[in-house]
Amino acid sequence: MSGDIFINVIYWLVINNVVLMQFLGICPYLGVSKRTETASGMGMAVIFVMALANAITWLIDSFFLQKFNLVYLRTIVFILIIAALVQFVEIFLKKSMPGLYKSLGIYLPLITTNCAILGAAILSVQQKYDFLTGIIYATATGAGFLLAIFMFASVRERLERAAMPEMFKGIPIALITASILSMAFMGFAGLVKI
Amino acid sequence: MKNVFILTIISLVAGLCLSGVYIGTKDQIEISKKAAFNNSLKVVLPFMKDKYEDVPPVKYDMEEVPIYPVVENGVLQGAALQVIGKNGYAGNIKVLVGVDKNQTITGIQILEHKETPGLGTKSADEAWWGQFKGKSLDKFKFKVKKDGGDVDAITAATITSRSVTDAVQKGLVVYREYAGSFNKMGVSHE
Amino acid sequence: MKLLTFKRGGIHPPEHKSLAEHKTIERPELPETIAINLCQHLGKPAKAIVKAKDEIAVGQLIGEADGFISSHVHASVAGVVAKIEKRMTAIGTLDETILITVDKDKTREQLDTLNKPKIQTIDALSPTDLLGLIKSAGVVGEGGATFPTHVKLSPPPDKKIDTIIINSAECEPYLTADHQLMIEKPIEILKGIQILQKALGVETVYIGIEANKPDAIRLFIEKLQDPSFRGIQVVSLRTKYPQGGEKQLIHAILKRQVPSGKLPFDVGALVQNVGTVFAVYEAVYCSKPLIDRVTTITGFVNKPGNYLLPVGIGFEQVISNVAGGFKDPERVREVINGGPMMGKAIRQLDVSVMKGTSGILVLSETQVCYVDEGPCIRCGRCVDACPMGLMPTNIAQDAQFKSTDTLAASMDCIECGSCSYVCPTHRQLVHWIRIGKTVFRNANRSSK
Amino acid sequence: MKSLVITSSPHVRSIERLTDVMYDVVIAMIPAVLVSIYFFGLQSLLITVTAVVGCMAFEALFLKIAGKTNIRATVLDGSAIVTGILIALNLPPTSPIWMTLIGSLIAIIVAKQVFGGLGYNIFNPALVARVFLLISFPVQMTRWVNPSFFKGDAITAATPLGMLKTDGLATVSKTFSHLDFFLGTIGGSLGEVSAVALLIGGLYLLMRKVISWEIPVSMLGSLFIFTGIFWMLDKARYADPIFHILTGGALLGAFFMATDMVTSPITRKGMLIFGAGIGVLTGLIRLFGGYPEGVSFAILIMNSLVPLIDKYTEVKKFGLVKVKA
Amino acid sequence: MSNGNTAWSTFADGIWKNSPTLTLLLGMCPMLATSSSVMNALGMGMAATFVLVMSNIFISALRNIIPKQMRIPCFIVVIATFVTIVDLVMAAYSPGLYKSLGIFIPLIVVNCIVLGRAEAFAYKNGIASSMLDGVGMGIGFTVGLFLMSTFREILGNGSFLNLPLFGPSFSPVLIMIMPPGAFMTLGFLIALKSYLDKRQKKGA
Repeated sequence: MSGDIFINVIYWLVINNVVLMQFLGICPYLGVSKRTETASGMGMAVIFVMALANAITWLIDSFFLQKFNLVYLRTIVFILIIAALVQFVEIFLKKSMPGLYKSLGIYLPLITTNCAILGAAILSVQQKYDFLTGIIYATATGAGFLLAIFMFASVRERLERAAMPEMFKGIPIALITASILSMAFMGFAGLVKI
Repeated sequence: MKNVFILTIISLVAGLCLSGVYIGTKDQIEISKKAAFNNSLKVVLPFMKDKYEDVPPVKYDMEEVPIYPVVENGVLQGAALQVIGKNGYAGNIKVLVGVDKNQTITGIQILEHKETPGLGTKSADEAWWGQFKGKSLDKFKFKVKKDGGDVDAITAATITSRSVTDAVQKGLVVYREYAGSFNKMGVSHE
Repeated sequence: MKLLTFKRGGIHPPEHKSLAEHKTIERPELPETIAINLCQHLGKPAKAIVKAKDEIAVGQLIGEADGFISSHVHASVAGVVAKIEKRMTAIGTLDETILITVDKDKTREQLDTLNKPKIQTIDALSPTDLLGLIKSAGVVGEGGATFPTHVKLSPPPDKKIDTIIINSAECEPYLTADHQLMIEKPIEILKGIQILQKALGVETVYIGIEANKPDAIRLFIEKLQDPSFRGIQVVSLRTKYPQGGEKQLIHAILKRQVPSGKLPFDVGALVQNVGTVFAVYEAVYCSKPLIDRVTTITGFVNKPGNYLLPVGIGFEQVISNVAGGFKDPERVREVINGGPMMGKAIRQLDVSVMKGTSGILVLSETQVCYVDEGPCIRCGRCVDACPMGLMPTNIAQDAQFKSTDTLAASMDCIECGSCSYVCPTHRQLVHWIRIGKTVFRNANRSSK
Repeated sequence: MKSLVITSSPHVRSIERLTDVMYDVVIAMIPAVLVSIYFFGLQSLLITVTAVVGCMAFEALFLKIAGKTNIRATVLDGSAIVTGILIALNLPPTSPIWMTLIGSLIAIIVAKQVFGGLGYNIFNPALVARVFLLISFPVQMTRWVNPSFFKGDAITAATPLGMLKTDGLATVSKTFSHLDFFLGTIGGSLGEVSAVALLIGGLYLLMRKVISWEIPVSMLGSLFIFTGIFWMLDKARYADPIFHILTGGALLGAFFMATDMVTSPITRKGMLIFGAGIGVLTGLIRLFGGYPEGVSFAILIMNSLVPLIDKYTEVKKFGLVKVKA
Repeated sequence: MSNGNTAWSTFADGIWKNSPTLTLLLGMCPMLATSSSVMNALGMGMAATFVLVMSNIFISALRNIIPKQMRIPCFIVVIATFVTIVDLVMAAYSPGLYKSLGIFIPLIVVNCIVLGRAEAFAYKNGIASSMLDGVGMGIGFTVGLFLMSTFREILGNGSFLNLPLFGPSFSPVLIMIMPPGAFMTLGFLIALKSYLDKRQKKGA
């Protein structure tokens, strides 16, 4: 089983990377990647919220929605949970860790609309992962996000100084870089088979 | 307090609306799901007349193979088997294999896969899997040519071809066993 | 003998020294007028103490040091002050300048007496006396930085100096003035070293000479057989630029690294240029102020060589009358005050020789390669070449994009030019780093 | 006299220029190109010429559209030629012309010019082109022929690594000897077949100081160690480390592509880390991944990490040691 | 604010000038994920347009009831309701499309376009103009998707709306229907848009 977990983690981390292969969380990926510091901050925040959200939505899903045959309310319930959770985390951070809040605070509201969080939560219950696997899945997916955004941010600092044609500056070149990164990550295809 | 109240009201209305839509669409969703599967079944079992027996999966070599036998007047006409091709290029490949009573292949369908688009996915084209039609275990070597068999591999996708070929062969083997036990005991729903 | 050198970076540009090498030091014809800048040194400009129409003698004090880091300026000729005005200097600043109409006969006469030694030994003089003599002679570092020598010789009391290093590396291509001075005046230089030893109370002295001057090395080893020169050793250094950089020289000889942002005396060392040592000798033994210096005039001129030039003589004069003129005026592109690596290109020829003018280099169109800057191709040659262990291309880019947070490193740059020299896309790295220094200083000032 | 020019110091420059560096790389690739012509005939010359001309043409076209002025100088600076030859060396000898041209287009436009041209690209253009083609045209990109020596028909064949992936080690050892890899009498892309030609080129580059030893040594070394460990664990299943170094463009990557200055770290320490990363990733993909060959992917991934490596391997400043009192 | 003229211009602007994905850079996840075939793209575009229009209408209608502090959760509830309706209807009547769009149908909830328009427009404007705005934005989104998917499908699969365009000898550029192709196409499309915008500005 532990071997399976390892293989799955590799799969979620690089082979089926949440950003580069699944296109989840593109907005923060492009928006919060101008500096490595903020990127890693955002990545950490995503891992944290993703794992937490996954745990809570899993519990709600199995002990409430499935029990009362309300699975069709999944989307609406999950998004409300995530929104509330982010609010809660924000308040919590503001009070107990002002330093962290200062660096992550502005990204937390963005996380609500980060489709990777909701996506991971829904996919996790759709794939019928058990509670623990779900959390590992969410953490690995979040780590995949961190990996992608961190690598990308360090490249982007260099791009800021490049003498590229005006029309490619900003988002276009970021997307083209993401494209090449995603090509490179395709080299991992078949590394593990699940 | 009033704010929370409004939110609750809105949520309740939304919930009610949704249950309405859900009840309205529930049956259709089931029908669609069934139809999709039935279409696949029809492709692999051209002789089937809209009816198959609902039987538990067959155990074979540590795995459970779902089987959908077609029985007419107590005689087994053939079956569709849902087999897993191991070691595909990027993971397992779920294949639906149709076998007739002569233990020859009548068709296959790729149900689930993670293969490379445009390459491994060619295994889903009849242009490729057509070569299995009418083949049986005794007259056809279910191995790709590179491994000394009779199967033409998809160009540049040997691994996918191998995996699918293995699955098809497994389907035939499982069917043979099932047919053996069927002839002894008849259709079993247990 | 093992050749010493500094550990990191450095380059080997073509030397081009053969043009002026071993040319005997000549004393040129005196010009009609002379223009002496009042800021010949690092620090505050001297204050003029003469006025127009004043008659002056050779060696007369005409500019008085103003403040602690400043230095006296003396007349290099006899004559009459024509006027005092702001003029462009050879290092590109605009400074008070005293113009003197030269009285050639008088000058010659007075120079002869001035050049004669007045004392035979320095036994009777105390360190304080020596420092006083050096200070009143207006001696400054002749290597190019022109730091007032008496200030350098008075380190803060808590810094103990244990070694003196005489910088005779002359690592700049083309320049041969120090080399020729060593060949012609070895005893005077050694006597000058003795003055430093006594002034600082330091026994150990190393004379660092690059291996491309074997005759100088041999000569000094021979002269050092005399037991009266105690504690002095010759060290031969590998020919590598910038061997003559203070921090590099200290590292090469003493294996001590001057910490970032600190000065040589922080590691107990003091570096003096060999020309300065000669000036110290003249100041003490002849009571002669620093009014002339050996300068190499070389490059695209008809008569390259080493000349003893009076401070204040015009570049135009020097090139056309002393060095035989340009080879082909049409093809001249740059005239440089100093060596090709660290010297300054001058804008016009009517500037005058200063105490720090170690060379006048004329470059033709074939020697100057002036091309547009290309993009950095990240080849890393500048990183390999930097003797200070910096990443020149990064600093330059930070300067270009004004991102001040990483510019602190620029303050360690010694502007030796190694990075720009090796850059295959001809990026003006030193130029950008200089801008970076200014940006950094301004940012620091405004944040304070 | 004309007026004097004022430039910032230093006033003399090394004679070595960008073009010299680039043309040195071109010279170093000549042995590999010649070998490919010898083995695969004029087809490989055609591919090389197409790739080079394609690169230069696309570069000129882009610069023209972007309204740049010094098009001629930029196109002739040698970098497009290097990219072109590298693309060719990475293609199989059966590559159709249109595919070669698409490769040039991707390399020059997508991987180089939109980033601002030479010096600003993050990824090695030739490798972006190769990976793009490999993913897009897997059939054409894996159609190998045996070296024909100008005689007889070219027989379709597999690369040793491809054979290893689909047929296992036993078949490979039956088919090839190490001498085959060394001389290049194997199937493969134009530039990956002959280890000896690549070594000659690589040594030339090292001698001319165009590249430094750090990247090739650390890359090949880590590949050797990585594959060596698995070989020691199971000699029947994993190929020996020498096999891995001699086959599949490991040498081509180590000497010509990983060492591309623009896309590799500046500092020596950084180069060592960069090379080691490539070696390990290559081994990982070759032994366990879906693709038989991993050098291109490994280099691209490490390319993206270069800014990070640079950041954490800044050279130590002179004078940061403690003062000895 | 809500006279017919401006409403009409917001509608027209949404389609091309302020194209949500190409200029405002919103909603890029579905743009990238569902543009590998024209069919998927149109399905996604229509689903998103439906949600946009309906949620705009309802939020505009309820704008006097929804309290300011609680508006975001309310918006989310309204939007999620319509998303779920789309989800259920699609599952029932178009199972093929439903399968290939997968997770991106429920993810319309967090599509920045929908929430953005609710916040920026519908909450402040009347029902009619909000509806027009929703239609404009929805069409703009669909146009962007359509452009991108046309390019990707033709190059990457050699077909348009699943109809093969070329003979069997054509080798499609497979990468175009894979993730790298999505990023690349969108990058060039946005660059092209900004180039055209700039040229228009210069011309005007």
